[in-house]
Amino acid sequence: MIYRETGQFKSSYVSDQAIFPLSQDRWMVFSVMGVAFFVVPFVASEYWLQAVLIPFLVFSMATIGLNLLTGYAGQVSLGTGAFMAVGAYITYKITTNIPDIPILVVFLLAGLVAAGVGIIFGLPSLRIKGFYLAVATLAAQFFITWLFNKVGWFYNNNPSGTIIAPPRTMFGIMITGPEATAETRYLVGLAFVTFFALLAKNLVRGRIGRAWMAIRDMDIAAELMGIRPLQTKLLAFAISSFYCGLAGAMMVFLWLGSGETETFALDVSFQVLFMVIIGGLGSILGSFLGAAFITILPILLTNAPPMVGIVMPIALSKHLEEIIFGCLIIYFLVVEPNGLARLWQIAKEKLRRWPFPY
Amino acid sequence: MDLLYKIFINPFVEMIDGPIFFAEVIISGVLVGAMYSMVALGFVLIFKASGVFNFAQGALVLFAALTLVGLLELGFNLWVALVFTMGVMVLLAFLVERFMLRPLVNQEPIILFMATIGLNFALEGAGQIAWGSDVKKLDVGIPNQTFEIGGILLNSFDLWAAASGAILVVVLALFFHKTFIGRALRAVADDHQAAQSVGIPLKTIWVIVWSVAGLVALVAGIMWGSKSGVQFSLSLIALKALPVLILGGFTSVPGAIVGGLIIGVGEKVAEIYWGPLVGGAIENWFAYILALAFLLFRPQGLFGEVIIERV
Amino acid sequence: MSEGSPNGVHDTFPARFVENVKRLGKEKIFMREKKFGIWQSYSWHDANIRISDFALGLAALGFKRGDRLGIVGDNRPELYFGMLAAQMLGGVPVPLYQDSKEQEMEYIVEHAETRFALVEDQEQVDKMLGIKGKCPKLDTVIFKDARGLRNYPEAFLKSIASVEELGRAFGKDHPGYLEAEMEKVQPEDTAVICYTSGTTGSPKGVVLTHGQLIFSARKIIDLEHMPPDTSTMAYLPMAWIGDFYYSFVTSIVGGFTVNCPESADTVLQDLREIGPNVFFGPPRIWENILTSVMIRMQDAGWSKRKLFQYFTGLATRIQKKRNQGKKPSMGEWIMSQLGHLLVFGPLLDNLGLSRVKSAYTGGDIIGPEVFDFFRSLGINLKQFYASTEAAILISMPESHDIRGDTNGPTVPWMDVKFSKDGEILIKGPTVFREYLKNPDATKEAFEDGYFKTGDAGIIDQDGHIRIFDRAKDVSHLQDGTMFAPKMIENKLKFSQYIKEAVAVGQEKPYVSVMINIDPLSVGNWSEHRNMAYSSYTDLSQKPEVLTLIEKEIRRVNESLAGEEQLKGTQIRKFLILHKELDPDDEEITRTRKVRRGFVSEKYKDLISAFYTDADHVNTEAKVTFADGRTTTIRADLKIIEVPIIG
Amino acid sequence: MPSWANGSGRLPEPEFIFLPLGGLRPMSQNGKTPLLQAENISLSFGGLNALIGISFEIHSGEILAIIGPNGAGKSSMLNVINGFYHPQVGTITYKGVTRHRMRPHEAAAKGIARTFQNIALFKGMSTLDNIMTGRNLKMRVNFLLQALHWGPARKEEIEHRKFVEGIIDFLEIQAIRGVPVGRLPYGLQKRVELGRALASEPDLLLLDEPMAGMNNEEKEDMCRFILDVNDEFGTTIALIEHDMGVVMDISHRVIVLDYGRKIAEGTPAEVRANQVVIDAYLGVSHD
Repeated sequence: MIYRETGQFKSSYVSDQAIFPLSQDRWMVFSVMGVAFFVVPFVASEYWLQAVLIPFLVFSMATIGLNLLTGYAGQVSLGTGAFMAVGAYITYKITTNIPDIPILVVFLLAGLVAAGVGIIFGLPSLRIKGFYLAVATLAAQFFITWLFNKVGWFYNNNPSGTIIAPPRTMFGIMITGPEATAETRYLVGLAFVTFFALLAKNLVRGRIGRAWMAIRDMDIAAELMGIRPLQTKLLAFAISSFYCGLAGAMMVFLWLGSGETETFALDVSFQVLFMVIIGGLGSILGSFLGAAFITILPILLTNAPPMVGIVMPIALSKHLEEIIFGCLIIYFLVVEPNGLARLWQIAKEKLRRWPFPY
Repeated sequence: MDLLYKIFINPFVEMIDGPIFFAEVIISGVLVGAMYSMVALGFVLIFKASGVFNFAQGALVLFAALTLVGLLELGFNLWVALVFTMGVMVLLAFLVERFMLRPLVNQEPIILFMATIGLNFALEGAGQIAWGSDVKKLDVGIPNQTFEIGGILLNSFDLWAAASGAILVVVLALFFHKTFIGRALRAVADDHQAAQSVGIPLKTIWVIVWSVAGLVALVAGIMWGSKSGVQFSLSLIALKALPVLILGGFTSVPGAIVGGLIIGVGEKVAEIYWGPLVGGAIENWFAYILALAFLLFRPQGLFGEVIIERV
Repeated sequence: MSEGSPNGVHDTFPARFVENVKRLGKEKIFMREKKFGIWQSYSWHDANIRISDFALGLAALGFKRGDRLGIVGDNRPELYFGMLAAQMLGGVPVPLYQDSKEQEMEYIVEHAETRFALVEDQEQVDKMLGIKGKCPKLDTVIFKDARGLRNYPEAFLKSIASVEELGRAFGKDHPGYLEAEMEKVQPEDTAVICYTSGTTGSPKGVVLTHGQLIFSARKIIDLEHMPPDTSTMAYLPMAWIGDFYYSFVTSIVGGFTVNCPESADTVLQDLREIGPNVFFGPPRIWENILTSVMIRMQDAGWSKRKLFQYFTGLATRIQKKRNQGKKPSMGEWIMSQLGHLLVFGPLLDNLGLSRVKSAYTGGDIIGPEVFDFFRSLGINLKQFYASTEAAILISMPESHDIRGDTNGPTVPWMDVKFSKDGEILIKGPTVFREYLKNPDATKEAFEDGYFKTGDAGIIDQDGHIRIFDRAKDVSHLQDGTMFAPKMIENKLKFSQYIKEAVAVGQEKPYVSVMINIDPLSVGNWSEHRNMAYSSYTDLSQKPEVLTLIEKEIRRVNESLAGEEQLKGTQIRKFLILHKELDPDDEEITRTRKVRRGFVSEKYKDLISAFYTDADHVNTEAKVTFADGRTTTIRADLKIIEVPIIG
Repeated sequence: MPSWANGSGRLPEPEFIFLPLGGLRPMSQNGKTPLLQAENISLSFGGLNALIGISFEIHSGEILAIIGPNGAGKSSMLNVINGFYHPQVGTITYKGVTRHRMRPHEAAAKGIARTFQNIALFKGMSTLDNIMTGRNLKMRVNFLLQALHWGPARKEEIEHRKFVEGIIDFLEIQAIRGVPVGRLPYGLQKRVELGRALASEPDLLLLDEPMAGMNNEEKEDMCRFILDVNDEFGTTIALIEHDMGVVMDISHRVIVLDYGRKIAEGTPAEVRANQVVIDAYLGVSHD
């Protein structure tokens, strides 16, 4: 109904291949971005920023990362938490040893290290597929968290064993550390996520994205067409881990302020995987939707009963939450296994065809 | 040099120096491995018959053990409680088939996998709400005495556990090969359509498989629970079973057994002889690295079939 | 005829084109074609380069003033360029239907003494090769698409590129040649020869001049206030005067942009992308759009269907009021605005018609119900009366006074009168000069200097022309009641289930009709009812389908009973034909007009059965496949009697 | 494609470029030089002999049909040629280089493309993207530039898009450009698959039952496309086909396999007249 697209014809490949070929989509995205950058920081409360929006951004980044690997390249990974840990610990290590490097550059460097680690743990993907690979990625999860726990070098041998975000400024603005305002951290995170989401979109709509999807959809045919399986998969692991590493750095330095290996436990890997599936495999938009859904759902579940006046023991409410969460996941998979992105796509398709059914 | 010595020479010297201790390590590894095998068996059963990678197997173990303990605490007789728990596991299988497998039939494996993670959450939550989340002692009367044979210390409980594991495997083997339902299950595992054309309703098969997996979980739950108490961490032994699966192959019952033993022994030996070098607690990941290294040489696992790809 | 030419430019297409090139140059687009996935544009400047090169190339190949260039293919810029190139040299384009069979092409190529042919692709080249032997004058065949032609040895086959290459060389050797040739072109020269599809006999070549066409187009652009940024869609067969006028003449006169779709399969999609602001289609096209709308809405969900039914009902009521000169009530007005927002706006957008400022239909009589439907959706649809021989307009309704059953007042430059049989006669500057090489037919076509249009009609009290039918088709029943089959057929064709209808009844006691069901629509209908069918023939004789059609016929009878002149011609009996009327079987023309004489001869056994007591009739009919093979279908057709109202 | 278009460089419109397909390869040695020689190829799986001592040649520019009853080893033969199976015995000489084994993606890089018996399209992608994937081999820009979608990356993408549009035009599938291939009817999927193979500008095109499961009209179209590909681009084609009519119509030479052995070779007419072939194949399974 909203989509009046008659007359939007493309006379160049550049405009035909644009990310948002329809002007309505373009406007919507621009307005959302406008609100996110220029309105939200001024109206959102500390609680909203700290408890909802910043974690949403952190998980969006991680979800995009895992979606590149699992949704686009078809390689299931349960090691997301570990790659995030690499990002966080390496950022800590670099910035505490060489405080002069601008903190955001450190983020990127840590992302690169995470990419390297991703390549190493992606190597088995040449020989093994599917769930064998998924389980193999658990090796990364357990080994890396163990490593950061055991080897004091990574946390500068401090007695608590935790890494704490030191105060760092860029352009005179405090970005990390206890002094950094939630608004600043939100804006930095938002800028990061926006930029890297765009890069991810560019990747998946070009040669590399097609190679990934080819491997995912029909790996034998892909190889017979000249796509090198190992290189393609390793690139997916590397880029995916880079995003996860960034997300891990953001998690400690923009959100929590401190972290330990438990912060990046297997639960985080599953959480991100949920976001990917609920959001929609193979969709960048879906990554955001999934991250939003899974970030907000527990908050709702925790806050809903008190709102209607029900007070429960914490343990009970925690277990109830687990049950509801688990059942919702199953229900959701039954209703729409292709995720929120698919739901949105269907809705959009209907709007574009309205009032016709096809 | 010193490090190399510590890695490559020292542990072996220790093994030879203390043969009895080494034997004890091996045996305790075997016994732990038997437990792993039992959990892995549940995975294999379900994967074989329905292609579902059941991440909730650990939660099934927890749920079964919690139910049993809970019933015992309510004062039921052990046997009544056992039968009742079995009933609960079968009921659960029905629910899973009706509300999860049936609507998700023909979906991608990863979707089903995700669904089992959801199931995992729900079961953990439900079990703990129903029966509480404290550590509970489970005593089903298995004797727990330490004795010595040829200088090697043994625990009767561990032997019981190993024995019940062995019995379970034998029973399952008989079930698979000698009964009609067992043959049907194997047919399904080989080819869904062919199985249906023989006239076996897939839905029934799934219920049976999940029930059997539930019962296997119950046995595993009893064993683990009796040994170290019934608590949330039971759920996590599923993670231990995963490397067993890669090693043994997802579809092989013998693979699950042998894989479990290898992992159990390897893990113990590594922890005791090499663990101290790196600060210990390597049990968490050692099994995975071992399985992974193994996979590089045999991608289909120990007992998996070689796949000839066709185009 | 050159009165009012602006800037002293001749009223010839080359002159107008060159003037546009100077005025609009690289800024404005002359032709746009969807090709390789995007819309590729030719500005007037770009087009001029290609056209000039091609014209010079033709000259190099010996194309002389007065020569004719046959043009066959889908709507492609290159083919339109070819038309202009020929005209620049004082030659005449002769467009042919691209789906014509070899014999049909042979006749026209031979008759028009075509020396050059510009064709689209291998398919057309093959036809040209097939007739080459029989048409000795045919000298050179130029193709657009080289695909599959690499191994064709014939020296007279040339690619457009090679002709352009020749042209560039020729242009270097003969500077000023093209300009000189263009100077010689006069408004009185022939601009095009359009072969009328001929509802009877062999096609006749209508000779139209530059001056006539440009005069008419300029008038109509003024009259209709078409802005210079008008963009149109070239999707009709190039051989039809309608496309020539809509895509070529008005574009060059008005400086409009013409858009060519990517392929026949993508026309609808391309239409939506472009969103033309002027759209023209013969009644057949509007009927097709209506059918597709109805089919799709039938498949829509319950709520959408109800919404659609409610708002179309409302819109039709309002349209009826408007037709009677009344205004809708405030409530109706508000609801109709809502309807446009919720249903009609998006619906038109999906059809690609939401930007249409004015839409036209002509070339045949449109069913008033079809017409009203589109008007009520909010499309400014106008029905005009036109004729190839009149180049082309005879009457055009004014914006404030549009009705579905009339064609508006006569255009100012045309003088209209009626023969004693009620046939419309016209005289005016745009009436054609002659049928090519056919003095007998030409002579026969005129009476006292007036052209006999062959249409029967009246001018009503408001001065609007109203057409009943082809004059020769208007006749009387046994009891003397006037019988205009077309009126009845158009009412029938409003039904989405009826694709084609042939009404008979001349000198008979009552009217009977033979129906072609719409296979898509009825097929869809029967699928909804889980009815299996094997073929068109099978489907057409299902009792359920017969009942469905009977209902439609009762509705038509009701409508006929409501009109004084027509109520005596209600339908008494009908049958559903076992095969679709097909241009390959010569039952309808390629513009899909029923060839009444041929049909009544071919199906005379069926027609006579109508006037017996029989309730069924055995028949057989010849069917021609697209590849020329034929077969015979036998069928037992049921004859259904329908009650008459009043 | 339309070769005349290449010469008309006078149009200034940057987007209006006709595709470079039809950079025609020399055809003079049609049917003479071997593009590929298979010598004494034997392949077995476990105990099963799929191919036994097969030798044959594929000549530059020809259309070669491989026929035989089900299980005769036809698909295995194609799989050996493009490196998916590695024969236990025998060598393959392609473009003058003799090899025993190579990886499939190497074969693709050297100009061997193929289609599959059971369509192997990338189901999650549109027609356009599927065919674009066929261009991946020719794309060079690194992933950093691609991520930024900048300069060379964008240019490269568009350049290849143009090429692919040429193929879409050639195969007359404009109307389904944006449709996910999973939704297409079978015949069109086969056509898209051919397009994907053509996108890599192969020197040798292997078609595994290109017309299986098609109706007559679709078969006619497919035949025309195969002939046109061979004719326009000089692409050498080896195809497996069951429809004898089609084989006889479009192939220059025919090889007959039966139980993993080559039992005959020759022109369609020769093969048709061959008694061994009639006994083994034509008489048994065909009409």
